[in-house]
Amino acid sequence: MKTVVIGVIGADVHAVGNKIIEHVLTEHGFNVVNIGVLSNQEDFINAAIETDAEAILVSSLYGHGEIDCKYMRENCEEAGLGKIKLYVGGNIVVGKQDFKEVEARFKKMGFDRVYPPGTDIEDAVKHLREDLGE
Amino acid sequence: MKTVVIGVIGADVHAVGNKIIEHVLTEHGFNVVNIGVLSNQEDFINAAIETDAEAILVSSLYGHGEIDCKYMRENCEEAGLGKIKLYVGGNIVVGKQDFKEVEARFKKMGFDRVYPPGTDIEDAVKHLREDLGE
Amino acid sequence: MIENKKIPWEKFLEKRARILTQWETGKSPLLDLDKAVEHLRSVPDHKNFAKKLRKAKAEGITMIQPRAGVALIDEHIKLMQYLEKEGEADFLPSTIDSYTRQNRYQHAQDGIKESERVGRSLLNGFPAVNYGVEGCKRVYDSVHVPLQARHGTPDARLLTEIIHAAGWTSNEGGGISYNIPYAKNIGLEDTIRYWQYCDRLVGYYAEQGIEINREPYGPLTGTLVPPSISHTVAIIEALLAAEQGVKNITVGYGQGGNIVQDIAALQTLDELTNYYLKLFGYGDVFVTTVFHQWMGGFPADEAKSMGVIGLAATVAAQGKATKMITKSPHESQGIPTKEANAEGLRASKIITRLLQEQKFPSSKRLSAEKDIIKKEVNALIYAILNVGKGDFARGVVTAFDRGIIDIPFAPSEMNAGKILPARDAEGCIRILEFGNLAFDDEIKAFHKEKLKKRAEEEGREVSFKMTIDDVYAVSMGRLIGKPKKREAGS
Amino acid sequence: MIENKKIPWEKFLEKRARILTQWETGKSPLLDLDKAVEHLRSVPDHKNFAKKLRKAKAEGITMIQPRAGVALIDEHIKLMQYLEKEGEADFLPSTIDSYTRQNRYQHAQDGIKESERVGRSLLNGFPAVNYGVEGCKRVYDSVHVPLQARHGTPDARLLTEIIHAAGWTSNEGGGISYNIPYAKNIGLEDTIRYWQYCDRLVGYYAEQGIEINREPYGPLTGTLVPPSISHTVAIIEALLAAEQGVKNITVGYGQGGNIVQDIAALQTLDELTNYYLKLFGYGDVFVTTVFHQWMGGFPADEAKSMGVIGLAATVAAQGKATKMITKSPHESQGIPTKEANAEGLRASKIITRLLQEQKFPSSKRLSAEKDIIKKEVNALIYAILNVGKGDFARGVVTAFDRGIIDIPFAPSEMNAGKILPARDAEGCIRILEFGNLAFDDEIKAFHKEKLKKRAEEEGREVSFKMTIDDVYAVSMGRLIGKPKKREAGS
Ligand code: B12
Ligand code: B12
Repeated sequence: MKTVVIGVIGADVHAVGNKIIEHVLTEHGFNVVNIGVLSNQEDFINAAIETDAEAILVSSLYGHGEIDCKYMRENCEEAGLGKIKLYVGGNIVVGKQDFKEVEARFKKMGFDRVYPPGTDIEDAVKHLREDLGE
Repeated sequence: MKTVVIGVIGADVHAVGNKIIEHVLTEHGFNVVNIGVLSNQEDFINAAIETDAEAILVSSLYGHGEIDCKYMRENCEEAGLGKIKLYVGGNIVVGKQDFKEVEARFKKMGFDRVYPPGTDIEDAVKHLREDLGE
Repeated sequence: MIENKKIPWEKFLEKRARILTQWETGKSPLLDLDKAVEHLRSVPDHKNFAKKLRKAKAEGITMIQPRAGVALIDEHIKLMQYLEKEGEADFLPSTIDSYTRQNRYQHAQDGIKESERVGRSLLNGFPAVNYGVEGCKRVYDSVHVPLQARHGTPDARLLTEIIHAAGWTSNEGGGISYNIPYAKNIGLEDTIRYWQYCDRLVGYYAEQGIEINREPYGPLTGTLVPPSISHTVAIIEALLAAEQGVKNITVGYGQGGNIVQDIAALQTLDELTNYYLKLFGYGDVFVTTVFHQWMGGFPADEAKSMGVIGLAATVAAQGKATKMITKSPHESQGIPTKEANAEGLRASKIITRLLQEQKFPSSKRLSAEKDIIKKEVNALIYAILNVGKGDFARGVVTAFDRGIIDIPFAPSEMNAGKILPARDAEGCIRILEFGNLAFDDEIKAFHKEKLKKRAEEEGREVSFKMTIDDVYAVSMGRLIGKPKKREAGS
Repeated sequence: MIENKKIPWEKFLEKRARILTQWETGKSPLLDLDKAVEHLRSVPDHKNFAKKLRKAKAEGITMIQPRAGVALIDEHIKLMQYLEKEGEADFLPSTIDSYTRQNRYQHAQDGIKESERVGRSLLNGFPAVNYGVEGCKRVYDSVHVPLQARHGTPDARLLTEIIHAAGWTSNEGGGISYNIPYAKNIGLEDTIRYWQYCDRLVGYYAEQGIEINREPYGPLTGTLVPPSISHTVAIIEALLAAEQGVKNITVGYGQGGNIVQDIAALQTLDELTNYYLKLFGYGDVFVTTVFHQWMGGFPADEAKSMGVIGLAATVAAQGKATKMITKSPHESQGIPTKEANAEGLRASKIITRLLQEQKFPSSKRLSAEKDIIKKEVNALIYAILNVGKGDFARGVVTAFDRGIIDIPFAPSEMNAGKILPARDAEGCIRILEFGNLAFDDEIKAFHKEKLKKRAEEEGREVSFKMTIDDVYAVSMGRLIGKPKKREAGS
């Protein structure tokens, strides 16, 4: 069973999507470690280390995602999580922006997968299977 | 009392605005000759000649205004109405178009005043006073 | 003299032969009746208007349909496909241009040519007659939902022949509703005859086991029409159609603005039409309703127009209209782009679907509004039957002539044009001047009382000024027109 | 231990001195209470939130207000002016950014700087504390309608001091409603104390003859919250505010989706709040209501979002909400541009104005829905009072702790999180799992019965899956979530 860490980053309290993600990933046979809302990068990284997780799914809904996710890849590497998969989704920037550009910005920051608003979490399941192997 | 001819040109049956225009112009002291809907250029011109009108207010709502108003100025001149004022208003072209362009097209066709959709007819009253003198 | 009597088949065929010569496309071999029947039999259920309406009514869902049509067929097909896909339209129209509506096929032909030349549609609709059965069939083949012709044509006989033979399974119109609001001096007898012909054709197809939908045009002039008046016209056209053998009828109503009155209107429209059809021996006709989003002047602002559309959809869904004709944010400006049209559709769609399990609760207030509509319709129907000496076709001609029934703001000289509507203090459409309208004193007193109350609240007299103010009101963002201070004349 | 008792003035001043040191803008001379009183006295009636609400309620018009706020003050002012002029907003907000909400003023300062650098707002709101009274006053001076701070701040004491001193005459929030949906592990006792402080300040101003409006945040998590639960929170926050001397309170409710339930909710919210305020001795408080347009996940499509907005406005106007918080067509995507925000406003505006003379008729169906809400609220209020041994402040802390009152989908650990809501066959929000919610068996049986009916119609068991499907439903264009066939895990 693959372990993944999920949570909502920064001063963000949007809890609904997070609960749904936990439910769906669990249903799909993942070992889900949910650190909940109002989590910072350290919380994500510590949880991943402790549970030997293979991927971190960061949610950011409230618009500060761009600030909150800064240097997350670097911080993972420093913590020895060199190969961990980093996904981010939700409403990760302020306002309605061209998603192609947003995706490029976050990829440059080291995220492996970047999702637009309202993504069906089933899409991420497919990608997790691809990226982590069955 | 100044006489003006009003009516709705072409195969157009939009009667409501026409009734309102008659009401308002009459209230403002004009002698209104209303030839009603489904009127062609001849009807307008004949009415103007018969009543010695100083202006013709053409309404076109249904979108064929551009076709229906073709050569109207020329036809007036031929009928000896060289100096008559020609106004046109309503929804005079098909679809939502840039009004500046539409106005230019109709002015080129010899209309003195061209009005966009939903014009308050009181505006035309002001212009009539300007153009015809008090 | 006109009669409400099924046209004998031989007589129909005689007329038919002449009608098919009105324009060259009438010569198409596809207009052979057996060929047409064969093609119509091949129409699958999901593309059959009548059948899809039955399904919608059973499920209690309000279906959506736009108005749309352009001059050039390739553009028209793209438009239809766009509205189906991006607009999520449940039904598609093809709105016919105004020259075709006036049987000016040569003008329409010129319009097509001119449109080709300038590269944009100079016609306000699709000239179906000029494109003929072959063209209309191409349109039919290019979409996956039922098609209907929507127009305003007093004499739509050739048009009707063409569209049905092409597989379009619904036709809007009627001898009254496509005359009084759409013509100036065409006789009612004539238009009733023309539409008896159209209905007879549908009746013939019905005899061959092919169900085609017919839709009397409900909103009439779209401007402050009291529900009882449009209901009466709809019911009479339904009766006339049923006599010719039509089995699937959609009666219509244009949004008035007061929600309770609108819901009452939708419910009574269904109830009364069924009642009278049964009463006069047409119990096997299947009735559905169509609600037209606000048919009067729209606000210039697009966002506000979307607001009006949202309000309309909320009312239609709660009133359980089977179908709704949608407007677009461009309404006040001109024929909408396909994008704007699809926006109106999608905004409407989500509302009808969100509300599909909900229904406006019954209440005393609603019952009262339903009762007055029923009383009024009964009075009008009875009066028409009376002057027609038992014949609705004859009756309605006389009734219009004498103003026994009368439609506000109509261009037609066949219409008395004596009545004046105005809103009451809650925004319900009432009547200010009755002309010769066949209402008894009790009904009249009700209207007067309601308008008096409004006038008092506004501190003015009950008068035509109210009507004028009401005509403008919605485009100014209000339902009830408030007194406007106008300077007096020069 | 926490108590529902008016804070003695000296104690308040003591606390105040400390609070004003939390960030440098606390040192502003404009925070001198006499200066603030003087400025607030100069606020004209049309810019006073409380007074404009009184007027709206008297006229029966539903006022509109957007959410909006950006990082940079000049941009924020432009935004406010745009929403007033082009959006026709009756009231203006200033939505506060999330760092300020968490009292992370240094983060907010960084956000301002970074926003200046990149030339676009990187904060999700206006950092009012960082701009201080002087900045907030500039905002106040630049508009012609009343201003309110809207946020989600557990400890908003400094923010509150600043905005009121600047002439903003309303503040949203409350010790429960700005904790449970907005925090993870901040104690309820703490937030209630913080908000008692905010209310006490308003009470002080009231003593000086200055009426300031307070608005408990109604929709909570915005996700399938049964009306009785949000009503109970609103009523308790109203009682707590009244005890501190607040005289003008707007209680809120977030659109649920079933129109009858929503109208019942709006009517009972007004009735019950007034009832309990009077019952507990605060008869002189003026109560108004605010309806929040759909607070759950929006559809991605802009036209559909406009549809949702139109439906919401239709309900609010018929339910005679005094105010409505509007959404925009960008809702599902992100903070709206000013244009999109204004579109939502204008669509809402025309609907509220078209319907201003209309009211949802009373009916048996509506009464039934009102009755169940009242029963439930009474049960909850009584239970809270009971565990609080007569004190609402104490009671509510214990009640949350024990799950006697419980809010679905809340992030806070102070909340039991045991209840699960789901829609019934008509789309009304009911409860599936009650946890420890203080409902008697009769009420529970009612909910179970309703959900059983839906489950039967859908041919499935009553379960959490329904809740999940309902959470998604509106964004997928339906109100009631239909079973989605998901493949089982790998
Ligand atoms: C009501 C209405 C109808 C009614 C008309 C009933 C009747 N017999 O009067 C019905 C339903 C029958 C109808 C039919 C059609 N209509 Co129509 N109709 C409207 C609608 C909704 C309101 C018109 C109205 O009464 N407004 C209220 C009056 C008071 O305002 P008004 O007419 O604009 O006139 C005022 C001003 O414009 C101005 N004005 C007018 N003329 C002039 C002239 C001068 C010189 C001046 C100074 C001012 C001026 O003063 C008037 C008084 O204030 C408009 C859209 C809208 N405006 O919201 C569409 C609209 C005019 N119709 C339209 C169309 C296409 C049709 C149809 C072809 C198709 C259809 N939809 O079925 C048929 C045409 C039939 C025909 N042969 O003419 C289009 C025209 C499109 C375009 N130009 O691009 C419109 C704009 C709708 C749209 N967006 O598609 N329609
Ligand atoms: C409900 C809601 C709230 C509730 C939240 C209650 C709670 N505690 O959970 C309340 C009212 C409290 C709230 C508050 C705020 N909100 Co809010 N909220 C919403 C809303 C309407 C719905 C969110 C939701 O629950 N959706 C349903 C769930 C199931 O979907 P979801 O969250 O999108 O998650 C799904 C997918 O996105 C995806 N997903 C999510 N994360 C990830 C990660 C990965 C890796 C993958 C693959 C997929 C994925 O899967 C999830 C499950 O399907 C959205 C707008 C919208 N979407 O319509 C705004 C929205 C998210 N909020 C917004 C804002 C600004 C705020 C506030 C700052 C201001 C305010 N409006 O008061 C505060 C912020 C408070 C804070 N500090 O966080 C903005 C964010 C703006 C931006 N990014 O530009 C939005 C977009 C609204 C808007 N257009 O302005 N909000």
